[in-house]
Amino acid sequence: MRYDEIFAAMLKRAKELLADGTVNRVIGWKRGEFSYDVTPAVFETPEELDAGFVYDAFCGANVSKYLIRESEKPGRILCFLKPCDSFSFNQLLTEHRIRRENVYAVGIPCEGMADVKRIRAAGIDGITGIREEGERFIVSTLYGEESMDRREALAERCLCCKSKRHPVFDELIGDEGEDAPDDARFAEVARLETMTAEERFDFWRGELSRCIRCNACRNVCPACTCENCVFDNPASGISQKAAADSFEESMYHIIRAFHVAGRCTDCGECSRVCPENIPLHLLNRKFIKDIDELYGAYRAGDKADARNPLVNFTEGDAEARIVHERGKA
Amino acid sequence: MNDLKDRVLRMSGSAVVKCMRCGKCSATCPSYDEMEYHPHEFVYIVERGDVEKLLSSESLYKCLTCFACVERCPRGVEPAKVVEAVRLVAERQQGGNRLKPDEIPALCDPDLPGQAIATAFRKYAK
Amino acid sequence: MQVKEATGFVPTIVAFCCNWCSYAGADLSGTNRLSYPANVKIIRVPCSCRVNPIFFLRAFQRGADGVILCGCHPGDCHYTTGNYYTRRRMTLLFSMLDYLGIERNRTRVEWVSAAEGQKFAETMRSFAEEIAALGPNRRLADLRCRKDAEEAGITDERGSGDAV
Amino acid sequence: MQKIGVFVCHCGTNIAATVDVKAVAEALGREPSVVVSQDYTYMCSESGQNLIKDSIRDYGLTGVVICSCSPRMHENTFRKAAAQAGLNPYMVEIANIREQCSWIHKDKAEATEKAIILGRAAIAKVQLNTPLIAGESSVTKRALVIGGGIAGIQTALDIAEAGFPVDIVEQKPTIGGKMAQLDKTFPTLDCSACILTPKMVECAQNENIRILSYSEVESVSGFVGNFTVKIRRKARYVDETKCTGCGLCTEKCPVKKVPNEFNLGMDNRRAIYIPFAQAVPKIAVIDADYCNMLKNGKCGVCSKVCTAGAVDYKQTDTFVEEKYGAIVAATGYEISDVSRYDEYAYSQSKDVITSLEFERLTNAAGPTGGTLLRPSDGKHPHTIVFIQCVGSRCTPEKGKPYCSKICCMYTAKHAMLTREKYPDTDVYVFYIDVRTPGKNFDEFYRRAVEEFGVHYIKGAVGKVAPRADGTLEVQASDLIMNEQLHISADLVVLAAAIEPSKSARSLATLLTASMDTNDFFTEAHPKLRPVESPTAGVFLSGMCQGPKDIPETVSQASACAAKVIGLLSKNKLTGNPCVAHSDELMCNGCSNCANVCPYGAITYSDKEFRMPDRTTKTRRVAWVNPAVCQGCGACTVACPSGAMDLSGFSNSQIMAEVDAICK
Repeated sequence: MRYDEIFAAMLKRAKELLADGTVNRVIGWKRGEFSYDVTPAVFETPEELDAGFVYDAFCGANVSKYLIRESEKPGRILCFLKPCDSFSFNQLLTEHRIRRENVYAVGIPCEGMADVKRIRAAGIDGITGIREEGERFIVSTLYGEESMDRREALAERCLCCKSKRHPVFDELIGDEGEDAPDDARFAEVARLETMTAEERFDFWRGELSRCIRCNACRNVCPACTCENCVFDNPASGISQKAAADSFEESMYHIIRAFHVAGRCTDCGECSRVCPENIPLHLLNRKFIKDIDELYGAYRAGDKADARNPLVNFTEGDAEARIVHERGKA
Repeated sequence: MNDLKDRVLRMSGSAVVKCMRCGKCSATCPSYDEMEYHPHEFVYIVERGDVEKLLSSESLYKCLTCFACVERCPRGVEPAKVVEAVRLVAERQQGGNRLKPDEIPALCDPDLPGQAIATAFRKYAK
Repeated sequence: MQVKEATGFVPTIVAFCCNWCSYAGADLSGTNRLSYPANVKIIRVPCSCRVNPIFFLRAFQRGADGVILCGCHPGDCHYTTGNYYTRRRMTLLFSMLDYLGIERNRTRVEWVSAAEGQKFAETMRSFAEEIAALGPNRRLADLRCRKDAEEAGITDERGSGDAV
Repeated sequence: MQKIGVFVCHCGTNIAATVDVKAVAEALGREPSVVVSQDYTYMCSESGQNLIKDSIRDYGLTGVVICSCSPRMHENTFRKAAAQAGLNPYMVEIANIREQCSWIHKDKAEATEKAIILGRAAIAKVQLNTPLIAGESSVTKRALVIGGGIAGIQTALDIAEAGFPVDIVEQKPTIGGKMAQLDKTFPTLDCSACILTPKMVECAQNENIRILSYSEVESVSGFVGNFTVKIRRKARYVDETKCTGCGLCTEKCPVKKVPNEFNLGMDNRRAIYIPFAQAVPKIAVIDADYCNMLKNGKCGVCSKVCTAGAVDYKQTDTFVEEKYGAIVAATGYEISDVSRYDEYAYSQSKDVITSLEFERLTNAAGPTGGTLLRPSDGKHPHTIVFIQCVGSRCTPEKGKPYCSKICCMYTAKHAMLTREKYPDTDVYVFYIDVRTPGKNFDEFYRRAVEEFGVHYIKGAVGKVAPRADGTLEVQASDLIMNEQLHISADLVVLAAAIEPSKSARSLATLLTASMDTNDFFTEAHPKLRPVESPTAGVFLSGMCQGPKDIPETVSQASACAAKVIGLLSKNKLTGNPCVAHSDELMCNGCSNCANVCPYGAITYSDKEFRMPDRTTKTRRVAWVNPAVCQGCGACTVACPSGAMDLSGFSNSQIMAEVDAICK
């Protein structure tokens, strides 16, 4: 389905479900300061929907995290979940973070979301909108329309999509997609693994030293939902407000990646929102890759009753020395 | 260690050390009386590393490869695969072919299915 | 018997030991007078699964050059399953540190039972030698926490010089 | 601000010879919060302890650091001393400067430096110690024994003898278990029923024992000392209080072709039945699957003939809820399915039987009245082949990886008894190994060979083929003769692997008791705590823990009872205060902690919280039951938010030690 077709179907269903009382609110996306600057928003009436609700290739934001708070409120909320959002949603259900009965989840198909950074990198500025035409995106700008190959504009995470299937939903718009995880998403991790330790250190120092500790990655992450984050808790012994030293930059990202290991659905939001363009998803994917290789394929959010590999074990698990022996031969 | 033993183990994929010496393989073997070395002996002799002893034995060609022993072995040792691996080692030696093409016409017998000869040739020659 | 390189570098090594097996194993190596380097300092924890990856990072931050975690052999955990979780957590943590380019040999997990005094001493000796050979931990240290940073010639590898 | 006292022990010369104890005391005396730092020859001596006690009183110490031998040696000694002086015992920390310092280092300067660092780490930790008070919980002085076989019976009797009430829950209509089905017992050959039934009767008569037969455990909550268990009492359709066990109904019931499970289906019983003559309780039960009255409302004969008016077709399952201090799992074993081994033709021929069936065939109360007859044609078998290790010692794909332990002995018994009673019978035993460790066991096996002429053949049976003439062709190998044998047998007896009761797995889940991959209950420690489950308050008796014979089962049952009695004798249980606790304000309710807890100590509930904006919010939060938690700390690391911490080994304490060492 095209974005505008999906949008029309969503709007219709949203109004119906509001009208028949199934839900009293809708979480979707609204336009921000700029057309590509789309943010999640809650709508309560058909009028509000008509006025603000949008859906296009810029609506990459994962709304599942917002449902933690929204599902605590009275009444039921309608959400539209792209396949990758529904993995996050399902993982949050597994962790009892969302009250399922207060959410009506509609799965929507997704053929990938545009990455404004890539569009800009292609020299397109003054973006005012996006639509599709076959395999191309038509980006409208203040200076007229520009056409771009779809694959040139898609976000990295969409180029190696983990699934087009919704592991959880109440109803679907369109047909259920195929569940064909693309192993290409580990290519970059694998490339880093083949580097020498020195090269990897230099690579990550170069990336992590740009961290300004804005906490955007943490705030957007659907796995980072702690009531009180360890980095904000003086009693944790690791609380920090700023990354004052190279150690703290590493520390923050290692701990954050470790905390979400086994729970991260690889939605890629961390890298999307990073103002410094640090490829944070490569940390999470490293854990996912290691878990898959060491403990068997596992996708957080795939099955609601699945046990996070970090709170699970088998008697025959690899010993930690596998890390030391790796690459020695 | 012992090269031949390693080869047999690698080719057969069998874990001969798992054998608990119950003899069920030999108990179940339909060719038992034809064989000089019986399935359990194959396993044991390979485990001891005496593969040469087996290479010259006619027993290699008495095994029907019926896999009854593989099916019955309670320890998953797969004796028939050991026999097969030893036989392959023997046949892969220079001049080790058990059945040569010019021997086939003499074997042709109207009552014998052609398939059997093809199979035998595949089994007894490189 | 500290491991000293020609440079006079004495690494700081933290060893987390579970109370039931490895700490007892360390006691046994003491009872048997099996020596290992004095720069290995042991911290007692109830079970290896008590050790949070944060403790590893904290030790490196504060100036440790090597951190080792010892627990009961898998299957022998006093709490039945603790060390199985430890094994997964530490494997993944070490892999991540390695991925970030931090010398993989600075971290180690060893299973040492209460009867393995000999193994404990040997493990600590080999680990201390390995760390001494690696030299000071620069990649995962907080320079503000290292009094000896200057004398040891450690500089922030970022090169930005903004460390206080 | 803490006031810390440091006490450095010389341990004679054990420490003082390598560590400059004066220098250590002096250096540590300069640490923040340290108000007194002393050294003494033997801190653990009476006078050494007095020194500590006096200092606690004189200086008003809030924390004590003792630099001495391993805490595994004297931590308790010093904690007690502190408590006597009015200091919370958990305000004491030990720096191990003997085993981990003076004994392993030779250079005095180096050892002294290390001792100071270890002392500093202990001081840093004790700064953050908080007084801990061991929680107390009451003990319900009643035990539950799940399973009424010989293991459960013995455990229950021993507990009852000690004066505590015990309930036995048995899923079958009678207690007695497998032992009631056995004919004779090795190696003494006394009659199984003769030694078991008096114990069954004793159970029934003991005032402290209540037998809940035909019942199952439905749910378990609570923890050691305070379990609440709901028990389902399955409908018997016979009023237990009225039935006299006269058995008239079981004679008059028109439904005659119900396979009799007590005789393993080798004969039939009625739809209303009493499992066997010595059943306890001796109360009839209606098999609802066969009863015409219950199936289609037509019959009612049993009700008419019952003079006691005990039959009640309207009975339904009822539930009993009871509190217990201890729970014993004694769920026993079953015979594994041998029909999966096609080669033995168990499902093709009636004359291929399991050893338990053989027991029934030789038992006077069995289907043949104790005469050994072939199930197929009722003729006397002249050649009998016993096959050992059927399904035992296999790869997991092929069967059970363990040795069933009892088969060697009972087969020797069967073979011996057969030869004794029917000397004209040829008896072959095919074995892989004969395993007879046990008092008088090997002697027994040798008698079977030497006195009774049983043919023991080292080798396995490859195939059992039923032949048209009714015999069974047994093809086997004789490994010593290096021959393949072909024996024409009349009866083949399979020593089937035993396996834990099918109900054990679900029970383990209810009890949060762990199991191994074979579904045997795991013991708290394989050597030192063999009759306890890792879950406090849950004990193990008999085969449910692993294969064992009757004498071993009874020993374990009594050992288990001793442990239960020890627990029930206490009025209060004092817990280990070094347990985990969750900060509700930080808890996400994600269940990660509960997933790693080996004791099931963590539960969740929805709690209301006042928010800063004066609204209330309901959140799912974890709660650690301090009586169940054993303090491993697995949860503290599994918790992403850091809500979970461990008293005595808190995050901040461990990090303070790290800092002190790395400084």
